[in-house]
Amino acid sequence: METEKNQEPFLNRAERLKLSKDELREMYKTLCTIRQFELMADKLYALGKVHGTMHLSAGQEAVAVGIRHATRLDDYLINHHRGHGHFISKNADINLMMAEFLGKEAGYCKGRGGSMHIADFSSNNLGANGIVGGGIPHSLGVGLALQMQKRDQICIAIFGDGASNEGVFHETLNMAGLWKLPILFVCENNKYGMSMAVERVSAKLPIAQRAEAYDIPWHYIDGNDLLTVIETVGSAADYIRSGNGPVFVEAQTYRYFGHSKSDRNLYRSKDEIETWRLTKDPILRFKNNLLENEVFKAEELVVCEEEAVKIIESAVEFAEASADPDAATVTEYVYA
Amino acid sequence: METEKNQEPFLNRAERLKLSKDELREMYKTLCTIRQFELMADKLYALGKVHGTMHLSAGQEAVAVGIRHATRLDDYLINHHRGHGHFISKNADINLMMAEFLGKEAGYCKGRGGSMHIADFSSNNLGANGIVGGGIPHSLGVGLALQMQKRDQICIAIFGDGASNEGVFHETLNMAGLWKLPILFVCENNKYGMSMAVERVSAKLPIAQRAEAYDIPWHYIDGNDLLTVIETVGSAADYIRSGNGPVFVEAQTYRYFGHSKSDRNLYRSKDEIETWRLTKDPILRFKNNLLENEVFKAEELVVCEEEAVKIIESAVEFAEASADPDAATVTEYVYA
Amino acid sequence: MPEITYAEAIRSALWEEMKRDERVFIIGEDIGRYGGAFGVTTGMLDEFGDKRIIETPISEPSIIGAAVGAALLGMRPVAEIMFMDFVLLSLDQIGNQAAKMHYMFGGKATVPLVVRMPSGSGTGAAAQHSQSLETLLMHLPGLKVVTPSTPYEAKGLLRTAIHDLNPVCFIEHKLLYKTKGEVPEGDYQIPFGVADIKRAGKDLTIVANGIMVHKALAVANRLADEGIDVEIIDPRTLVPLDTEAIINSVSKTGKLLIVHEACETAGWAGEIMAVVSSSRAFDYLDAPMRRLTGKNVPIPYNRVLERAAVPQEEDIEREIRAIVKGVY
Amino acid sequence: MPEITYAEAIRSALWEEMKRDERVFIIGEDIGRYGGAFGVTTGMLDEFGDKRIIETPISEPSIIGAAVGAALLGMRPVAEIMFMDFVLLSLDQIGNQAAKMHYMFGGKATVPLVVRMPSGSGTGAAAQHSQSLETLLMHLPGLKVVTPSTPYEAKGLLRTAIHDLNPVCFIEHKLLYKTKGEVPEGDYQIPFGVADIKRAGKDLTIVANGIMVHKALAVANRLADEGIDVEIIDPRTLVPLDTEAIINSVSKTGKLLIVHEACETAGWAGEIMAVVSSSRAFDYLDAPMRRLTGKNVPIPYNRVLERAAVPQEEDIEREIRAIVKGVY
Ligand SMILES: Cc1ncc(C[n+]2csc(CCOP(=O)(O)OP(=O)(O)O)c2C)c(N)n1
Ligand SMILES: Cc1ncc(C[n+]2csc(CCOP(=O)(O)OP(=O)(O)O)c2C)c(N)n1
Ligand SMILES: [Mg+2]
Ligand SMILES: [Mg+2]
Repeated sequence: METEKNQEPFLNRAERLKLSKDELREMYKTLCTIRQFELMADKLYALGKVHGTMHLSAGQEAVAVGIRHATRLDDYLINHHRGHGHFISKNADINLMMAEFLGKEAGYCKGRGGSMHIADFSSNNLGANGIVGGGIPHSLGVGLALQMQKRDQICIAIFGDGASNEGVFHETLNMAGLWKLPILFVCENNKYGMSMAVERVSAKLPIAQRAEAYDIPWHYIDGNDLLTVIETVGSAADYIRSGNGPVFVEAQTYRYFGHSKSDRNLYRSKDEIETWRLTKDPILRFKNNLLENEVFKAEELVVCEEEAVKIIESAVEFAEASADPDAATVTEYVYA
Repeated sequence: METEKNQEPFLNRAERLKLSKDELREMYKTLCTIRQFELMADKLYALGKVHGTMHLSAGQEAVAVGIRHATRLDDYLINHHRGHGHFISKNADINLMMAEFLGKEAGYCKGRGGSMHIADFSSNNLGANGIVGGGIPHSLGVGLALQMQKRDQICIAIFGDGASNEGVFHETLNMAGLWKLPILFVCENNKYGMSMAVERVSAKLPIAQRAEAYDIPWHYIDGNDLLTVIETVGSAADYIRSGNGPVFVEAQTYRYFGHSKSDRNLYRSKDEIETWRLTKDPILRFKNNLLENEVFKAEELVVCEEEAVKIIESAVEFAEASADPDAATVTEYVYA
Repeated sequence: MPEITYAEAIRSALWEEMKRDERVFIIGEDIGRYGGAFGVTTGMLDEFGDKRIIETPISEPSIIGAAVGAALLGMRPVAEIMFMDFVLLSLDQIGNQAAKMHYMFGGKATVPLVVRMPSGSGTGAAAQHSQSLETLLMHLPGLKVVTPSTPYEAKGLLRTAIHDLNPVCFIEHKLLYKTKGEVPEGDYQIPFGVADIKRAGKDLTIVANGIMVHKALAVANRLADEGIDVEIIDPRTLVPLDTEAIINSVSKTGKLLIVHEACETAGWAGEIMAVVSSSRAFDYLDAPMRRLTGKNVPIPYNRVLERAAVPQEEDIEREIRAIVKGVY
Repeated sequence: MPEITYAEAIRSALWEEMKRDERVFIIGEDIGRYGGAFGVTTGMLDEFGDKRIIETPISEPSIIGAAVGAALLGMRPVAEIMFMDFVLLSLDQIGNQAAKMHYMFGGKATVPLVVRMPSGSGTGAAAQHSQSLETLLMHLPGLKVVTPSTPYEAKGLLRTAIHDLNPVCFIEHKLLYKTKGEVPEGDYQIPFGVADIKRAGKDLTIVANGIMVHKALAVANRLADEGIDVEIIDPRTLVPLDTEAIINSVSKTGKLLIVHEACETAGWAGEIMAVVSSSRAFDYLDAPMRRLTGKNVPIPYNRVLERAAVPQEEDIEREIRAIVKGVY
């Protein structure tokens, strides 16, 4: 992994990446907000308030926050099923997210989509996808459109390690490499596709090396180290935006919760989960960096944490107070 | 390309590959038979005797003959739409092939399949496929079955350069590499997929380098040099048969006829075609090798050529004398 | 007879067939330690090992492609597509390859292949994890299409499917997995193309499949008290279809309602109507043939909408009353 | 009005729309110098350049995926699938993505996408290059399905398709490409959901699409001499379907024959019957509704078999006579 070599002191790095104190604080708060969203989602599910499935990203927050920070807010985002973090990072309205999660009319998709299909087209967030890999080829069209429309946004296509084994992955990388499209491919490797460890489904690792076959530059990075994500993605985004074609980033991370609601975690050990939680947690690591380097005092971070909790709590209040869609509207929105 | 380096004298090489005079003669005859089949197919088509499409392999004969010679007759073959040469090499009954080509009940598929679907299950020839890339994943099942049945055959999966851009190519290579299946992948690169030059559809060349992403050894060879094909495929087959997993061979070759019946050849120059015909023809090259090295006298080769012509002529006779299927049988064979 | 769940019935068919015939193997995603998304293959990895419980990368087209290749070599693959919705990814391999090979190769190839897939809504899994797409598969000649409604049928039909020499699409409704029913011990198969009369009646024929059989039954039993006597036909296999059973029933009742969860437009209810129309039963019809189906919508996430998207008992009841009264 | 071919009509719709709106572009295989497998896009590369005539690798799923992405960004992609059979490779992108996005995202996404695809048998291209799969697409809510039968319709409907904000499957019968017909100069569109009465008649209603419209017309014109007066309805768009036109016609003639090349089982003839059944037309039926369709077989290569696999004029004639006489 590229970052394991990176021993540069945190502060130097933050400075080199031109991260202001406000930005660092903001990022910490976003990390916490995502984590709180996922914890709350799990809790609501346990309380029987969620009808449907969900895929939680607790443990993977630094990838989302890092990408968001290293790209532009008006860049296009294509997401996969485990997308809460990326949406929150991209400034989604958390009330509307939570309302969607609870299937309410006030939600982003008017309760039609749920956790797996949250989208916010008004902010260039093209939505999550329930078909593993299903969104990957959409990036081609976004890239082509951006080229045809002569705009300087890029398209960020997020998908999991498991998705990289679908055929469209290959087809898309080939066309993206061939046509030098402005796409940042981010493979969020959380070690498992449902129950299948990456080693059990990939002929060769890291996944990112597959990009080589299409002449696409690639990086395999520690996705739990926020600054590494920012640095790699930032320079990749510059490279892409300058018209050089796609870049592939594989971010190594880990998911804490089960794959979805039905997961009994039989395919991994408690130990493994605990080790990641305790020694590699992306939020803890960032927090420690901030504290050890005296960027913030502990109390300042506590404020962020409390704000995150409040945001989520009030989102739940909003969502719970919202109405279910009217059954009579079930046939609306089939056609535009 | 690997062979361009190979300047070893023909005779040394033939000896090293343990090719007897009889074998060399046989191979020459097979090359000629394939060529004659394709010329006849074209002629029959021009005469209006063919209802349907066809994909001729004239120019690509050495790939088929080389593979066949370097593998076992009971190895499994999965073919693509341009398969006449491989079938003939694999000892198919040319009468039955021709009858199938003319849609007769006596044909290999009782006239139901035609050129694009010739198959001969009795000789482990699993048939051609009209879906580009459609047969590639079948190799996985053949490989798995061979492993489960503890047999030592291998599966030879043939496909074109264009097919390597379908999603199943990626999926299959990944699983084949992962599970170390006994599959020889042969990409018959004839420079075009229909009208699209390989450079216009592939992010990076040669195509064979894609195998690297799956830890599959690969070779990019001169597919118009028979001995090169035999040598590369022979050692690949040994490697595979010994349980080491798949190998990928890309054989560079060229097709003389249009892609199919509707092709006006607008995407390539007459010059290009002529250059290949005159300077790189696989049959001519082999013939010259045989003559220059005095393996055979010219008359001996003429005998082969005449035999080939006769085989094809009598196949046409057979096919033309055969009956069309009875319209009343149209609903047979839908279910086994 | 012991009562077991639909999921257990499927597992026991798989288990026994794998014990019986070493050519049978299972291939799919997360079918090992995870036991499949719905737990159907729980425990099978331990019993049969990873050479026969083959867990794949997420590559639906090639999972089926691999199964096709193995079938051509005489194996008896049972492939699992985790949700029926993903069959759209594999439809080239199912429809252009598996289904057509026997014909295209003049009867010389056989593709004994079972593809299991869970269908249906009701779990809040939304538009891409809730479809009932059996009609698509019915329309591709060469495929057989099975939609068991009970544990008994699930086991008996799956065994038949594994013994069949053709590609069989075996569609399991996900809300049925936990339902229980009696299943005989030991060897039995249920032939394809034989409908089951789930309830005999004389006033109206309902043809329903999968979960709709149960909904229709519940309604019919309630309406019996009012003297409305509904006959319920469960075709069990949609291809081959037991047309005689349907024709006989409609000839008797003179009224036909088809109930399926699949979307209405070009759904298989129309196929039943076409069968009846071109049969002697048409002359016995004393009311228009009707269908009650899933609405023409992607399945929505919200529970209220999701319920509204597919037929519920109250809808069936309303339809039956309307037909019997002749007021729509 | 000038006479042009069906292929030319399609090209001229594409050409004019690309001139009119720079958001329109074409994406597909071999559509440039080759002009597409059937020559439809001949000359367009020279006119519009390779930024708008985008030739792709052989990657059907991602061709549609790319079109979906571009549509989401406000472009107006027209994707070409070289043979309709290959749509089975793209069906996840068409059915699970394009078709469902508007709904799944609560009305906030639009996917204005046209997928052109040649269908049908008759060219000896065998099982994997000859299918008529419109029924599959009809069954996936969110898609519109168009099957033009003449150059006039091809052009007018394709323009409408490109203006539509939804994914539209535009199905061209390959035997029609060279047929000629009058096409007005200048701008015109044909609205979706409006059937065309290709022949007015009072004795029997035929609903047919694509090439079957022509076969039915030829037969109807012959039978007119014998005093059998057939009405021929060409729905033109199967989704949305002009149910009123069909219901009106059947209410008048009392007899219905549906003719399609698509396979029989679960083919869309059943949909027409269901529509008629649940309409006032049912009461006017004085004969059973009938269908004449492609047989349930993969299309065979041999010419004799290929002809036997799909309805021919003599079959249509026989069916009409049978229905009129009431002897089947
Ligand atoms: C086409 C398809 N196949 C299978 C599934 C079921 N499924 C949902 S998520 C998932 C695992 C995906 O793994 P990965 O891409 O690594 O993403 P992660 O869940 O780990 O974030 C699977 C198999 C699906 N939704 N779509
Ligand atoms: C899935 C699919 N897409 C497109 C086609 C149409 N088609 C037939 S052959 C061909 C070119 C294939 O190129 P390649 O794989 O290089 O084989 P070649 O024809 O050159 O031997 C195309 C596009 C097809 N038959 N199947
Ligand atoms: Mg993962
Ligand atoms: Mg080629």
